[in-house]
Amino acid sequence: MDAALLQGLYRQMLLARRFEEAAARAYAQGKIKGFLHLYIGQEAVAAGAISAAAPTDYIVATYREHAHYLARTGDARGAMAELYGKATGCVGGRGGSMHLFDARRRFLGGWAIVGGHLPIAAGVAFASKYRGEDDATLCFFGDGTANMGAFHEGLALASQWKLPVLFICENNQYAMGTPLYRTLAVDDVAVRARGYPIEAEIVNGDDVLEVREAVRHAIEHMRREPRPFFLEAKTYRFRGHSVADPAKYRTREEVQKWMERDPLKVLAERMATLGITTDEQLKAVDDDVRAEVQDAVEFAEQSPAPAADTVEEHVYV
Amino acid sequence: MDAALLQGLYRQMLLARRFEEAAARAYAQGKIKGFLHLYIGQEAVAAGAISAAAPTDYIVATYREHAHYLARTGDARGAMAELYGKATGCVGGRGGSMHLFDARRRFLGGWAIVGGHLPIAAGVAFASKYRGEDDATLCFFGDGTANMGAFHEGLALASQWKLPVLFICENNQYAMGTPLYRTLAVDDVAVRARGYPIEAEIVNGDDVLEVREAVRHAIEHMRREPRPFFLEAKTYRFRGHSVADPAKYRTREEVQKWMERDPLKVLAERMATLGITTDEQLKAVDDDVRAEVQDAVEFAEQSPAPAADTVEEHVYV
Amino acid sequence: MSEPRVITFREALREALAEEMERDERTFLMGEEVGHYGGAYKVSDGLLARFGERRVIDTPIAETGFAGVGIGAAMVGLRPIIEFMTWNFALTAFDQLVNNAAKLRYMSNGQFMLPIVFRGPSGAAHALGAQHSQALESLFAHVPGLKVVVPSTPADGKGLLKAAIRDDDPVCFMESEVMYALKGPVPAAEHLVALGVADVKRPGRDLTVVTWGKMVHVALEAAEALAGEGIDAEVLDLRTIRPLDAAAILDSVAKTHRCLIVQEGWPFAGVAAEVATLVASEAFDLLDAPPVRVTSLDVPMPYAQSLERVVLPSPERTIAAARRLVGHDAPAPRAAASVR
Amino acid sequence: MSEPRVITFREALREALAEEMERDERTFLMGEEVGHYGGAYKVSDGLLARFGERRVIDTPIAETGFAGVGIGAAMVGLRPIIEFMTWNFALTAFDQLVNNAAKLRYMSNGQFMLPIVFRGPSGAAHALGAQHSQALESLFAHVPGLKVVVPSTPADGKGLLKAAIRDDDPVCFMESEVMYALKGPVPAAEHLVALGVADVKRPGRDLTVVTWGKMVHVALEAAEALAGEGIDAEVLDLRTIRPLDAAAILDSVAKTHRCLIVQEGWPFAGVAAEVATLVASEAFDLLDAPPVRVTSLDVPMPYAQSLERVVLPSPERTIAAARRLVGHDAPAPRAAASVR
Ligand SMILES: Cc1ncc(C[n+]2csc(CCOP(=O)(O)OP(=O)(O)O)c2C)c(N)n1
Ligand SMILES: Cc1ncc(C[n+]2csc(CCOP(=O)(O)OP(=O)(O)O)c2C)c(N)n1
Ligand SMILES: [Mg+2]
Ligand SMILES: [Mg+2]
Repeated sequence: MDAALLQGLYRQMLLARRFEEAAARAYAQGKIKGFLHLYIGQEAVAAGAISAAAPTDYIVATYREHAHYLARTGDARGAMAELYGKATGCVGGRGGSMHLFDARRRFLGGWAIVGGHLPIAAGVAFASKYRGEDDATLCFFGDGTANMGAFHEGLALASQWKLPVLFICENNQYAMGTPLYRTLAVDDVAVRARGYPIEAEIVNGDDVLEVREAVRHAIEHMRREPRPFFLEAKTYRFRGHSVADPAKYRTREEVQKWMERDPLKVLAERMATLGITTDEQLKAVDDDVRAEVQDAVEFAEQSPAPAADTVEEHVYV
Repeated sequence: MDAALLQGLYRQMLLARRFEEAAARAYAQGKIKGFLHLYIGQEAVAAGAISAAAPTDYIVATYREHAHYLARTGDARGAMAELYGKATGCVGGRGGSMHLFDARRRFLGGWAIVGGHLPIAAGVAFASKYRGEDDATLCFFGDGTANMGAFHEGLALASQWKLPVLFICENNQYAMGTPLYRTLAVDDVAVRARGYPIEAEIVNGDDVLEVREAVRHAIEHMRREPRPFFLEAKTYRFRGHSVADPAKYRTREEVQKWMERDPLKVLAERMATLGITTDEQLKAVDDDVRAEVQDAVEFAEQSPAPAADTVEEHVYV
Repeated sequence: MSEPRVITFREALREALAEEMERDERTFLMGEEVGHYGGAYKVSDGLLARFGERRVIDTPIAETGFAGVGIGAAMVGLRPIIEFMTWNFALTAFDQLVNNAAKLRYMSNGQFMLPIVFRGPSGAAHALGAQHSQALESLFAHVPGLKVVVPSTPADGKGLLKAAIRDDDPVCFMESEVMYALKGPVPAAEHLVALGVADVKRPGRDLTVVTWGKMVHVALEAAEALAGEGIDAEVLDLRTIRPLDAAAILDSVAKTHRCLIVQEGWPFAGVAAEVATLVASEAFDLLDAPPVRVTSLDVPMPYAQSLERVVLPSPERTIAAARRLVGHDAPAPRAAASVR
Repeated sequence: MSEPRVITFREALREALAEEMERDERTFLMGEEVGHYGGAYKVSDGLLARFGERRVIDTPIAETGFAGVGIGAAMVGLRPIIEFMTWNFALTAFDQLVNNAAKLRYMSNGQFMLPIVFRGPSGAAHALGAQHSQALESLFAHVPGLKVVVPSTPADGKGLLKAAIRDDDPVCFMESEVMYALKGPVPAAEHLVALGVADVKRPGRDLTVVTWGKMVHVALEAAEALAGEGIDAEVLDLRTIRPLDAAAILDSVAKTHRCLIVQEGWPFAGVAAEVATLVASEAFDLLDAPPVRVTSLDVPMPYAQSLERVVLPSPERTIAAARRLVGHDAPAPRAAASVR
């Protein structure tokens, strides 16, 4: 077991956690506006999956994409400044929390209409295949997305055309206030994939290594022979749907139960058992990550807002 | 085996066949305009299914719905006059071939955007359940519809809410010029239904009794306990997608092979073997049906076109 | 009994829903989070407890699906109220509204009525970005067969929603996130506001400001400021976009001879252009100046407040346009997009 | 070499597709029946044989799916041409065009270009009924981020389609079933028509008829008849709806002082209203009469020819409106719907 790998994943997940905790504070202070969807509790999915991909593989995500953006770009400053709506944000303050992009690093959003980005991800994979390139496309979405027509059409075309896209369903058990069982008559979203048919696997989304392994294996296949895969990662969001949501629809017991599976806790314990970390080291990583986040916050706070006279730029080329 | 039943089904199918042959002639003479989608070769599906339903069960169909309309309403005059675009048509000439309706007889269209009517049919079933009525809704659509988002959402909601709707996929092997294998990566459309999950059955769509039996069985269940069913009827259209389509995409051999399964031929032979019909009797039925169709044609030809000054009526109540 | 109480826009809409569901058992509410959660914006809070799961139905995320279910249910005599969490998401069900709901009555030769209301918030809130900030009434109002209602006050919200629910045609009812907490007097007794009837929210002599929905408040604020300068603006609230109360617009313009239209949405081929065209063609000889539009800039909505602020119509832009219009000294303003 | 041959609109579009696919390997054609069947209306006939299945791709019936696939492919540098069998069906993909394609460039702060063309026939053919006869350019033109092109001749069809394919923004390219067989001269040599530039199809002094697409031919026929009565109409073909060539419209109206707009689609908040508003606000003092619209009646399209005929704008209705406009004796015509 590669110590550096585990330590890297731990740091990645912790960065996402601390970044969002800071964002939540800034939101409470009215410094961040609009919708803010936190990924806290789900960090193992983005970290594990994106760590298994090459930097040249494409990432397509939802409005709950801070961790994915950080995992791919490492750009805490650009992300925080974007949440602050500053000109130095990764999309100049035009996108906001739900619409992060980094074309150069192949991070393709940041989409906020449920399901709409699945066909788009299939299209990115289509382009790779069209060009004879072996890049894979990772498409993240939630459990609540499984009933959207765009989900169906995206999977159907990916299957029909054997497109190298990995659909990663982040099953955090809820779509806003709606528990999955109230909107899905089957137990696993993965069951749906089989009807296309797309090879599907279910993993413990709170185990970063299990996620990473499954994604590595899928990408390996996709590179050899283009075709879609479907991964369902069972996880849980510790916070509300967005910071505005008190999440009263869940019992304290339920949340407690899942918090015992906190992916950071799980990984820290594993690293301890493996003897590749100590409390001091974990503390050091935390200090380091907090410093990085603090730097991003200061950068965001000191950055200028986009100038009003640029408002009509970038509607068209 | 009930002789009257078979004879009735035979007459029903033959009426649809002769009706459409007459419509095709009228189209060739420029008396019918627009799109004309013939059902010739598929008659056993509509006849078998609708004969198994009560007159109070709802029918929702596509633009290829002449046979369904006739099976439910028996109104050859209203249908032919509608194809002619006459004021005496079943929808006053406003709808045309693709949009036949008869509210009183619970024939709810006649829809021409692929997939769009599946959620509508689910909604009709929703209303029955809401009112505590045990009527079933039969929803007909083609194989090419299986990749539409509306198909997915219609099935998902019907399953989630246990709505008494019977989805009947008329798998005639083609969507316009596209053979099913080029758009469906699984062998049977029915496979898709299982992902919702909806109980699905596959029948020989050219055997009117097999269709009838499957629908009877499904409706029986639905009345006892509301829930959706899915039926895939394998059949074939002998003509082009619409009368404008030469259907060059199919080999003569393929068409020949299927024509041996002509549902009318199959049923006539069965009736003969059962000794419940003779060539003379079949001839007599044909004469009778031709007369009915001829009457409808004359009715249509002699009917007036809708008056121009009514054009703004019925946009709103 | 019937003296008005002051309640919020949200409460007024909830009363309309409750009263109509009480009144007609065929009416039900369906949408994402409308039940157990009480509505993403709490409009339907408490209705599940009151009416039960049969009539307050939480849906999966499947707008095409549940919009279609509503249409089917309405075809056979129910009176569905379909909530879109926001109208932005209704674009995934656009086919159901435009190709099916708007067409059914006509293509069935009047055999079917389609008593269905599609409702939810439309337009910008604060910093919700390009996909969540669209004012979409112009798209739906373009389509014959649909009716479009955009209320501006709690009282109108209640009265118009009740009228929409009782209407036998499909109605697109567009609310506003930022107005849900707005307070105003609402009659406690039965209160209905007929569709298709505009309302003078502020009488005036010097110019007519035609507007609707959230923009009514922008117009009223501008009118107050203009009054200080001796410019007396009449604020005409359309309330219903389709059918349009053309007579009310023309009557007002016949009095003021000047017409300013304030619309939240994009300028190109919007409702404001329809109103401007109506005025220009029907009241041409009565106009002392060309009709002027104040609308959002012709851009997707940016997230940053520094940008969003300049995109949306403001009292300032409205005041500036009104001054030009009344003065009619400055050159006639260029297309709406550049009216700042 | 470059002297024009007379070919059909269909052939002209096919040439544009073939030339651009020849020229740029990143360009591909995707849609229902575009390959093996040669296109539902045979526009792409022969392209599969020429370019192979890699670049001429038959799709399942899944407009949201393949429109989205096109958007994704364009995001990473391909230049897709997505055919909608007709634009009526594009309404099932409306979310992809309006919420995604139109927004991407802006919300990514210009990081992405979206060089994609969505094309197919729009508008009424003959007796296709309410769901298959819609002229939808006004819906798409309302949305910033999209470009909208509606050609009227084989030469423009070729030149505009080539320009649209080379354009780096999403373009909605709207053809017409009834024009595919229309013949006209088309340069054999490289032929490009810039987006955003209107074209005077017939010069005239007495009034300006602003129109586009199929209606250009209605306007030209009307103009011929009017010439017989001594009314000299200028027919201005917009060609591109968005961006709109406002200068060309205003220049023509500055000359004629009268503006008639002929639009196939529904009147309410359509492109015709935008043009009328532009003229009324920018050329108010130059107008001798209010701008007038001739559009389809405000109804879903009926199937019966006896009704369809009165719904669509005709040379007769155009002539009648032009006479009233020039005479300006009769009362200014009421809203477009009632201009018969
Ligand atoms: C088409 C559409 N409908 C509704 C919404 C509002 N909405 C935003 S997120 C969300 C819940 C999505 O749940 P899920 O897919 O499980 O993702 P999660 O938020 O749990 O990560 C909803 C209903 C939307 N953005 N798009
Ligand atoms: C959304 C949509 N896309 C495309 C079309 C054009 N179209 C009409 S019928 C048809 C083929 C449908 O095939 P299938 O579902 O198998 O039914 P069939 O015609 O074989 O009975 C197509 C593509 C349409 N009407 N609606
Ligand atoms: Mg979820
Ligand atoms: Mg078929």
